[in-house]
Amino acid sequence: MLRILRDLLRYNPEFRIGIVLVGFVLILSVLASFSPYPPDQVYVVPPDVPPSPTYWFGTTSRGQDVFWQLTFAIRNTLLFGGTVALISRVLALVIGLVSGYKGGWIDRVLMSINDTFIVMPLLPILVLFYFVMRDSMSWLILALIMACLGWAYDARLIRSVAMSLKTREFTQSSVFSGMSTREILVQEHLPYVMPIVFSTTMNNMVWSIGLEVTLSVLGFTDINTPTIGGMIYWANQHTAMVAGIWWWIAFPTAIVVMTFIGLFLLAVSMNEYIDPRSRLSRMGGAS
Amino acid sequence: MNGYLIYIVRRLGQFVLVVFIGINLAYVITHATPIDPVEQSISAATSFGNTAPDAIEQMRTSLRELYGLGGSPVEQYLVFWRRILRADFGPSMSAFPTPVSTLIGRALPWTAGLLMISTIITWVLGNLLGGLAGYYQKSRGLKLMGVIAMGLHPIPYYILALLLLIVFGFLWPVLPIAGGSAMNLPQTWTWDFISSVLMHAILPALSLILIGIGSWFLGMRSLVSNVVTEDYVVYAELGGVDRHRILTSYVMRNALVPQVTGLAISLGGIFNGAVITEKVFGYPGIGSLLVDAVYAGDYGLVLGVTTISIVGVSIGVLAIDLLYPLLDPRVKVR
Amino acid sequence: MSNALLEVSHATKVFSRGGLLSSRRIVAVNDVSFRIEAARPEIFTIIGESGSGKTTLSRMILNIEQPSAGSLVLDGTDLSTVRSNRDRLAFMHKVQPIFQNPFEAFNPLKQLDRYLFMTRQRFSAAVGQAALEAAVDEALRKVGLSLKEVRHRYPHEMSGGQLQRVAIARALLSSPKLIVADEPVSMVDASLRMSIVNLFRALRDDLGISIIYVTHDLATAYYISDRIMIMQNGRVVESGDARTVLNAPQHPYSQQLRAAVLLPEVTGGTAPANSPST
Amino acid sequence: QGIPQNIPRKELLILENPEGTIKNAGWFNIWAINAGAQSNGLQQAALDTLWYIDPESGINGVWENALAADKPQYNADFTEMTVKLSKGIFWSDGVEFTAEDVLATVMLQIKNPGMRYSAVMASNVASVEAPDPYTVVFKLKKPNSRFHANFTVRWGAVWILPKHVFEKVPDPAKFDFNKPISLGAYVLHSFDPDGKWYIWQLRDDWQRTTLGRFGKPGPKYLAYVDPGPPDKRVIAQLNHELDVIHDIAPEGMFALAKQSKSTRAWFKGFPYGHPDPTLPAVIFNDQNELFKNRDVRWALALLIDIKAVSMASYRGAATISAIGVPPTGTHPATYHQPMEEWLKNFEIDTGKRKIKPYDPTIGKQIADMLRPSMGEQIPSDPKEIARAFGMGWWKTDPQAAAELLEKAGFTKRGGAWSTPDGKPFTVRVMVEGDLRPVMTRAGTMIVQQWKQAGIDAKIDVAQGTLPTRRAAGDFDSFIGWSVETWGGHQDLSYFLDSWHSQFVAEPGKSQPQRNWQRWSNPELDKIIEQTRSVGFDDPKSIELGKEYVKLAVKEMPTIPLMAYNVFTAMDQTYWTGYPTAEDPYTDPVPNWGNSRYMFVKLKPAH
Amino acid sequence: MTASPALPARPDAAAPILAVRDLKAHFRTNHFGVKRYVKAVDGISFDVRRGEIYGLAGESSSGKTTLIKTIAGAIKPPLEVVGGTVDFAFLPGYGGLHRAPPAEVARIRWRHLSYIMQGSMNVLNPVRRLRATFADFARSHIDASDRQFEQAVVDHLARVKLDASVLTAYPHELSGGMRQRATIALATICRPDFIIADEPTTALDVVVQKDVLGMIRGIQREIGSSVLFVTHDMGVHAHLTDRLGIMYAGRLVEEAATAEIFRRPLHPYTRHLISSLPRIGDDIQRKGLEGSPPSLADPPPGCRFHPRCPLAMAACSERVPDMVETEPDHRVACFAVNGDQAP
Ligand SMILES: Nc1ncnc2c1ncn2[C@@H]1O[C@H](COP(=O)(O)OP(=O)(O)OP(=O)(O)O)[C@@H](O)[C@H]1O
Ligand SMILES: Nc1ncnc2c1ncn2[C@@H]1O[C@H](COP(=O)(O)OP(=O)(O)OP(=O)(O)O)[C@@H](O)[C@H]1O
Ligand SMILES: [Mg+2]
Ligand SMILES: [Mg+2]
Repeated sequence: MLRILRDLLRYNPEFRIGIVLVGFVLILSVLASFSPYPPDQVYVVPPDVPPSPTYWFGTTSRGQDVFWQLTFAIRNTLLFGGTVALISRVLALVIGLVSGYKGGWIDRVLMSINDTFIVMPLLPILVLFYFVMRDSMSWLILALIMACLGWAYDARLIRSVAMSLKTREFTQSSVFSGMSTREILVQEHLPYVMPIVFSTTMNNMVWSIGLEVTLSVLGFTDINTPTIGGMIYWANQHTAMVAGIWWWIAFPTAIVVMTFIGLFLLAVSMNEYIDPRSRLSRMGGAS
Repeated sequence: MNGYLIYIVRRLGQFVLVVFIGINLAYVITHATPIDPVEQSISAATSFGNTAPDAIEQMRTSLRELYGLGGSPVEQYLVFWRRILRADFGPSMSAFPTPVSTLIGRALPWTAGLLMISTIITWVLGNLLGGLAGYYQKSRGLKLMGVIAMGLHPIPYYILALLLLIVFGFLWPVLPIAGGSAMNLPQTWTWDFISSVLMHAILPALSLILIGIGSWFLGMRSLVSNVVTEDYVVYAELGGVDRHRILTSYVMRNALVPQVTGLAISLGGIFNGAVITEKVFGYPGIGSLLVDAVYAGDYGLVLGVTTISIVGVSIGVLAIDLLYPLLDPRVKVR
Repeated sequence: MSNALLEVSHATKVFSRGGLLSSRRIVAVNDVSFRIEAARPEIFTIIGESGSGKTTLSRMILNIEQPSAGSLVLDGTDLSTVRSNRDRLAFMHKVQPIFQNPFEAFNPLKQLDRYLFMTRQRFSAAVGQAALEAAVDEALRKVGLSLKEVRHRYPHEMSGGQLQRVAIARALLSSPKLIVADEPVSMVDASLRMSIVNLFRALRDDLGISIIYVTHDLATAYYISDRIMIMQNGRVVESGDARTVLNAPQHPYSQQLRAAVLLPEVTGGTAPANSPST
Repeated sequence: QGIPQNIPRKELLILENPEGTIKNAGWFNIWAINAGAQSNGLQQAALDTLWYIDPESGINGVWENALAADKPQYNADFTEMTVKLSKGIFWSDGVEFTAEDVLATVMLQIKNPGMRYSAVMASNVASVEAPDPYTVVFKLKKPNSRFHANFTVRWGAVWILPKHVFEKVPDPAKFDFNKPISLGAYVLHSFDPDGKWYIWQLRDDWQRTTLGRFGKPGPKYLAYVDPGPPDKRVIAQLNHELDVIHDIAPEGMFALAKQSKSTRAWFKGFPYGHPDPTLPAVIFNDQNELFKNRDVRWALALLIDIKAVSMASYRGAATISAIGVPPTGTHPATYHQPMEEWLKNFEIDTGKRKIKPYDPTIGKQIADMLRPSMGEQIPSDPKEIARAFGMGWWKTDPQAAAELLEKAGFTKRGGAWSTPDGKPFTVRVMVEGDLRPVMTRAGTMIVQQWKQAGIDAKIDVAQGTLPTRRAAGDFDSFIGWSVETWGGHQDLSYFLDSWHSQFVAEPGKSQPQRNWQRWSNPELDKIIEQTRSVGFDDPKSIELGKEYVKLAVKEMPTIPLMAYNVFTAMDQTYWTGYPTAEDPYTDPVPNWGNSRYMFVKLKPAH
Repeated sequence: MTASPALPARPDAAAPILAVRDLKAHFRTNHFGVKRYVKAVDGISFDVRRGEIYGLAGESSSGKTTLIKTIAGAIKPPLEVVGGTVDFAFLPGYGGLHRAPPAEVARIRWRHLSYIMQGSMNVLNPVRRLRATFADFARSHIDASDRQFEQAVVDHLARVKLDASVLTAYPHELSGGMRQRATIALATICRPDFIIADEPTTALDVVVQKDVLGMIRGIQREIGSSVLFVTHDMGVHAHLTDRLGIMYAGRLVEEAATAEIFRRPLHPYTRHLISSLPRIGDDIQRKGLEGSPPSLADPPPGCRFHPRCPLAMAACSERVPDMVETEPDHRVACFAVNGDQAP
């Protein structure tokens, strides 16, 4: 394991940059625990101060320190996006692989369920959920709902790959090696869909975080919990963009962008690692 | 009977089932809204002037009747289906007595036009870039493109849209920043109108494209990275087949199959509209109609929009399933 | 009447090929019947034109493909009734395949040895890592490989012959009653080919394993088979005792086949012009 | 959309339509309920009714006889109202306006239940007659001294419809009235079928409208547009594509003030915004067990630091009010100033001691607090400070608040309050979210202050559900208003009448408008009943109003916070003569019916 | 004649069309915890003359495919050319496709040099009908109208006994043998100067195989192409190839005219190979080689065959025998045959 990590670090510049970016964001989110200010209190520092040695990322028009606010926000947002992605990935993988591999009526039933989820329009549902749940609509519940609504498309994608994997002869070899369906799906087909899982995971996170921001911009947000969307919501409420408080928006955006560029680079290098054909070839010209 | 015909029939059955369940779910969900359309209307009407409290009680009763909220839930449900089957969504409550279909009919062309074009451009560009990046994995330029696409991808849409707006509408004001066409220009098929519509669509479309490319890019890149190691690609390379050909007909063509599914679903999804785009750019469309309807508790309108979108997406999914054997000849229809 | 290990009766497989709506029917296997007795293990060779349905037939025997008509019964169980996981496992305990195309037979993302270990674990009461490794190594040695060479290797790191041999070793590991070998030695040199063919014979004689041997190599077929079946266009054109059939083929196609065999010797008549500079 | 094609910019005034995009754009029948828009210029440019009362000092005094030639004449017991109509007023299609139109307006509403004013008319009017073309006599079902208010524009009113159009319409509820026949000075020129803009054109015969008597309106064209989110409104005005912004966030206003030389707001400097005669407050659900006790309400009030609330909500640009009357229009002179002494001496009993909670210097404190950063803009004249920032408010007094809570049986354990029955003292503060950003900001600040005092306060963003929940009493407390006044007139019955306990709904049932706090009080009922029997302009109504104020201070059924300041930003690049604090001839806020008086005062800039 | 790395390429007609000199191609992997070094081709020299079919046979995994890939320029990491040169007459001066500029390589592909990969039934694009595949590979090299081109393809397919209808089929709809024939047709349609074929007929029945071989021979005769042909089927070699090279464990051990090899195999491995061939009607028991094939990761020192060689001598395990031309056109690398030429 360590060797693999070492080799990845040594031979894979993408991995290096990715680790640095993601590491930075993670450290930032860990820092939240050391914040000198409680995240939901306003007017704890002078408002509208541009980035300075005292306030690295400046302060908001609500008298909050952008840096510390951001530590909470990125932590919550990543947690949120991660939860959505994780749950919906599991659903998408299980349903996609099983449906594609098993075929027949299982496929039809699963795909009917799947299609039902695909066709349901998201925004009104989320908004209505919000209305019904009211202030008990925490980020976790929102994450669960989004996870339930966010797996279907990817399940279809995975199914389509699984369907063609099923026709590959090695699947038969595995069957005749006595592997159970679960083992075939997990050990034989999963690695094949892994790159897709990586990319859909990221897409899913971007999607869920984007939707969280969208809901925030529309005003459907738990304004007590700082998230990236929440920060943008408040910045928006204070017309930060035209009021010239750019740091209120620029830093959260930059951090989100950093996170995803980092994740992207990690995924690229991981894909290479998963496929031995490309993995083992890395060294060829290099040494 | 021909196997494919059996398949089509089965698939159509599934389509009908999904649409039926979907619309029912939408019905249940929209009726679960705690917003009372009558209360909403009263609040809107009375905020414009002073209305005596006793009069308001009267207003409540007559509105309830007017909006067809009388009758048992079962009756209401049956009325709903009877209407749907006649493709009639009834009157909107927040714009009573205008029919829901009129409201949707106004908004839909804008939405469809903008989203269809931008979705397709996004898809093409995203897949092209993703395909190139997956095929020429070592190319620095493409890596950079990838990072850019990925960097744009997670930018909160609202921020990007606003940024574009400030840049092209204020700092360097070359593009219109609001509306679907120039003010006071009759909506007729004149060149003036069409060019104005195009000009107005540039920024909204650009924002959608910039944000959207990343997702297709990412998907395509990973799909392609699976395909490039296949023997037929290696062989085509050794066979001196035109690089361009290899990229398109060998690599992309094989990787594209799942992406086409995605495109179909996205195209079906355009009936959902793009609320934030519509809000930021003041672009007419179905997204704001929908959100406003939700606010107003106008379930007639919400259901109208959702039904159309459910049918739209279902058709997208159906089409893709029926065409699948064409896209991937290996897949047998069962 | 004795028990049949495999009873194929009137097996037929129809494919449709072509466009979406207009499709052409292809009868890949047409009314094929034969049986292999349980009491008398044998090497049953299927030879035939390329595209004559040999692979399709093997796939039906392996229950990967369902027949469009006819039935296949293995050891008393109709294959169409094998559904539950337990049935399938029991079925695979009896029948093992060696696939035609070694490059496709293993997951390119996975190390080869896991198929071997897996097969052994699943189909025999495996006791301990050491015994497991010994068994795998033994099977590999039978086909001229060793665990050392195969361990932690990926399919793309192996030559075609090596892969074919790994596939054979894998099939051996489960000690089945029937091996369906679809051109198992097409990519192996003559010397090794003999070793493997001899191995088949040993399996038959010592372990009582029957082998359905699909091949184009008439010489090895002659060398080891008990019975032979010649297919053309999905139909059986001739079948019977291998030596009889091959020595004196009756059907025109069989005769054609027999005549087309290239002898591994340079005879005067067919000797190529040996002077390149002319 | 930019600026309209083919219309000279110099002749055009572009205003924000605060209703945004009108989904049912081609609907102009305002008498049908909610089918179309009204702030799209319809009620400012094309509609008219009998009277106007200005929220500020008025173009020609507060009271304006529009279609009526005179003030309403009531009989002694207020069961009959006679109206004399102006002569020489014409509809835009050349038909003369007469009493028949007023009759038609009333009768059509009564006949068609479900139309916007049908309930009001039906419940009040026994019959209506026109003895001659310029006289209308209303016979009322019961005495009502304020019946004319229905035909008096504060913001909107019962607008008069053209009889000659509507009499031909089979079902007036389904008639879109497109294109509208106008009674105002403008006619519809064109509009966007997608509801983004409306353009109105000055009538050639503008003299034959009620606006005619003030001279020719400046702008030949009016465009009411949907300018999009606040940031975009700012950009649009900086680009001189939006002359009047209805409202933006305070920060947007500051940005405009800083970046645009030509932008003008109500106040020349801080706090810029126009205080609407509405009074945002913390509105308790007084039927809720927890808030039935006035000591609890007072305790919560004393925990509020209004300076921080003013900062959080308006960045200090708020006009505070300690009493239940908005500090705007003529009200400070009528109520706030005369009552200051009483407030200073007002005492409450905390159970342990008596305190005087009123601090008259808070307005000044806010001004002082802002001066370092805002400098010159902050007035130093006490009068101006009072006008801009308000006068006094309740001193933050956690000690007294704790005593009051203890008096009410609450206990504090480990820094957290619990109710008399031992549960945590939880208060949800409902806000509307981004539909009313400033209220939301105030709410979060108040929650923070209550939390710091050991109360389990939570913000509850209701968004679109607010009207429904407000009506159903489905809240602990919310930030909103149940006090709205004429602004330019002392009469408080505009809101107060509906505070009568006869209208308070059972818990769980829908509450009729206004008395959201569901507060019933016999003393208040007495005041209201007395008000009903005195005339509209009767000075006695001021006395009754003061009684109400005192009662509301003692009982604290809602905690008044401040005026609803609207940051209307006016661009002087093309037009000058907007109403401002120096020349307060009307309310500049463009969705008010009154703002039509602005048109006649506007002059081209060059 | 000993293997000398520096044979000057002579520009006359008798010059070989392909000259391989001391070619060394190794698999080298050291990454992600995997460390591997396989000397799959380890010092091979030979010529292919104009108009000649050169056969390669040898033990499975002796490096034939690797050698062929190196020659055909299909070199991808971890395969690395460690040394030696590959000179085609039509691509002079670079010493191998892997060293030539891409444009040059593109120029010669299919027109001068075509390649049939091992596993040739898998090399067709699964979502492309064969007609399109033919167009992709050959259209640009054949100067004809579309109609003529199509006709040429159909005619050519007929030579491998494929019906014109396969043009409309997708690869998965064809049997392994049909795909293989299609690939062969694909590689030969442009009538290149040099055809490299790696076990192209494994999935063919003997009847078809005979036709296909006839076609290859025919094309080769018609245009004087040269062919490098790998197969394990000695019958094929006997009937098709002019000269034959035998490989064992990464090295060439014997090379001579095919007839000569069959008649008089010199190297012990070759001898064994020839004698182990079964024949129809012949019931003699035959045996495979004793012992296991050498691992190329860790090959035995000296002559790599010595652990299994019946003739092994002391020198065999110490030094590597050179290829020595024992007779004209017959080279062999064996101390037992050539005598120990050690100084
Ligand atoms: N999935 C399929 N769809 C359509 N046709 C098929 C399919 N699989 C096989 N066929 C057809 O069935 C026939 C028999 O094919 P099969 O693979 O069984 O031949 P085979 O005897 O194994 O040939 P070979 O010796 O070349 O491997 C062929 O004509 C082939 O084209
Ligand atoms: N990518 C790789 N990494 C490491 N070793 C490899 C790789 N590819 C092939 N080898 C090894 O190189 C050796 C030669 O393989 P090659 O494919 O050239 O054999 P071959 O002579 O073509 O055999 P066959 O006749 O079985 O096809 C084998 O031992 C094989 O395991
Ligand atoms: Mg086959
Ligand atoms: Mg090989």
